[in-house]
Amino acid sequence: MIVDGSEPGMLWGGDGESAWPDQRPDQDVASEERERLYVELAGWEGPLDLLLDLARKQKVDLRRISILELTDQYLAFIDQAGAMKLELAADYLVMAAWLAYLKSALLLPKDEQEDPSPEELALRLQLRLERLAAMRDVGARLMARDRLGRDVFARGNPEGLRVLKKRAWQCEWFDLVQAYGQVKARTAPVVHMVRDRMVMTLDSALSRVSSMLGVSLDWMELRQFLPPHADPRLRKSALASSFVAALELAKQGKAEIAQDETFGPLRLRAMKRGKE
Amino acid sequence: MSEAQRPDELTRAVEAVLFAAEQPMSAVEIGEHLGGADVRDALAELASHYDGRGVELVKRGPRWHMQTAPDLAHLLRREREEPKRLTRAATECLAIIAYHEPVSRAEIESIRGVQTAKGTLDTLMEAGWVRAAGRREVPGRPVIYATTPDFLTHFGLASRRDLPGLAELRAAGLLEPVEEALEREMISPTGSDEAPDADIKDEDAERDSPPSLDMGDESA
Amino acid sequence: MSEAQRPDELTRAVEAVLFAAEQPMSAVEIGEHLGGADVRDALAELASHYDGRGVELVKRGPRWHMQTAPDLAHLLRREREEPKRLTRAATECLAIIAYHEPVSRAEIESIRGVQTAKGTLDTLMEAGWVRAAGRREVPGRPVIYATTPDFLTHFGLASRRDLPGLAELRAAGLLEPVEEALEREMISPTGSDEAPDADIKDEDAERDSPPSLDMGDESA
Repeated sequence: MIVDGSEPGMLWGGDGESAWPDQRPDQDVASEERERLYVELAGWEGPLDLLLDLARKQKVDLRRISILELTDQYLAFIDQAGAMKLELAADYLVMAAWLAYLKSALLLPKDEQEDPSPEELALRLQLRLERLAAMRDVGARLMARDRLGRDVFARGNPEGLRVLKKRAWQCEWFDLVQAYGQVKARTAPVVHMVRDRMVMTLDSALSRVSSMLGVSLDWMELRQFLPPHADPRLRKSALASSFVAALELAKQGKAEIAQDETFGPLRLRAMKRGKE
Repeated sequence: MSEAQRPDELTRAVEAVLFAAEQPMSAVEIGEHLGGADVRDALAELASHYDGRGVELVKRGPRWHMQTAPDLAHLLRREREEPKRLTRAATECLAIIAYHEPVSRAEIESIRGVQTAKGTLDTLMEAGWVRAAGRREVPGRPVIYATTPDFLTHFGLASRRDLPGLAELRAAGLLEPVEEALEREMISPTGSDEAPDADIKDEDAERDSPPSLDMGDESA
Repeated sequence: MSEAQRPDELTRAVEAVLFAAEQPMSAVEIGEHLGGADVRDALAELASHYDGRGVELVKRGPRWHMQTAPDLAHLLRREREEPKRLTRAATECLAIIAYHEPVSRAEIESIRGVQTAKGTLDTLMEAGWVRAAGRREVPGRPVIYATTPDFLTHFGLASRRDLPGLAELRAAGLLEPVEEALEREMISPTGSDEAPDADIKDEDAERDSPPSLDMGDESA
């Protein structure tokens, strides 16, 4: 199954610790052997954890641990679980297979070894176990320290330090004056009035157009009725007013309007009396 | 300054219990907490030990507790100034009060052309630049607002008369937005639009366009 | 027992601030609270004054706080809820982060040999002992984790150098990654053409084990 000699344990079975409770349940639950084993198995966080536990049962320095013995113990454990038809997470089985391979490699004559040597693989496993053991030990030492809120206590009812924020409002003279200028500019009605009066009223257009019509008998273009030097915007207004005035005069029968094409120049002349 | 005299074990325990307590505790309660000890001497010793320090042990009714020395209470509430720019609305409000004071809120709103949140005036009063200056004797008796001496100091003004008039504002280009064409027309010899007539009511202020600005129809 | 020697005003003020504070404070923070004073001498004086009393002044990382003396724990623990026990997984995770920081999740997992449930790191971060400390600039840019100032405060550590057993672990080479240890141990540095399989096995985004912590099972 394992041919490359890589060590399992990094193969996440998919249900690492999430599937296993963190705390080992108390042993009193387990009366039966089967149940006991199952409970124990449920307490380990993966094969490395189980291996570490087995190694510690050898009661020797992890550096002097017998990997062969450890392998036998692990395989025996897995066999036992298998015999009881307990469901084992895949990574336990992967580790078992790898250890079986390692064991056979360790027992083979040296000259048939490939790289990496079984000794190196064994050492690597040992190093990993050591590192996990070290972290577990210091974790326990950390938890046993005098911890704030458990062993030592902060003041129970501190008054607390408050920093009241007092806003220092800032505004410069220029801001003030500019703001006033803008208020006045924005709201001064005068400005609007002036703008509104840039128009020619219909009345004035009417009198202007009709008086000019009286002078000429020929066709005149509508634009000729506009005040000649007016501001462009006043011209616009005058054009509109004059057009309406022209319509009004035509309606009254005082003028006739002609346009040769769409959007073409609009021509205007006084109605001849005889045609009426 | 190492303590020459170390407290005894009971005193230390009482000190720790009082320090960690969330509520003031009576001598009996402390004693119960410490296995029924008589803690009265320890309390007396602690009270005397802390006397004159930054923290003191005090008795309120039958209960003891530790607290910051009263003369240092100001340390617990420290004020820190946070510079903050006046909002646009508040600046406008302040300007209107300065140019037209005293004014009511309704008058400010009619000049600004928009509603003014109550908080805006509060801000100006918090800043110390504006004060309520009585009530206007009209129906509803609205509060009227005026600037304070601090206002003049802050803006470096000898008096409100130092504020630039409308003509000056215009010359400085501060009467924006005004369309250029119009502005050209408005430079009229009569140009009587001076301000700030400090006491003009806002109605007047709105009607202060000089006749020269009348652009009447040229159709006449 | 009245104090022969009264503390000076600055020392009193520092004492009051430390008593009133809800959080540990650095000397700079205390100084700022007191208008920019240099409080280092006052802190030293207070620490020595409280030494041996029921309450002590301690420094954790850069921050100071007052707490009850550890030897009185048995008196105070009564009736108090013990803080929630950490699970074994969380304890190991915390230890790995503290002794190796900063570490990525994949590095934690490579030491523990199992996946780390998402909730485990969350628990540590929620407790305020661990924080995300940026990302490692390797492919996948994994988040790396480190301990917080609160970690030092809670576990009573003056600094990370105070972590229990740190010096021994370091001397024994137990904080160096398996690869390095292996190379040191193997007299013949053969067969170490590494190809850390973390990369292969752990497809999803966690391909970050830096060589320094790669505990990995190399495939020859």
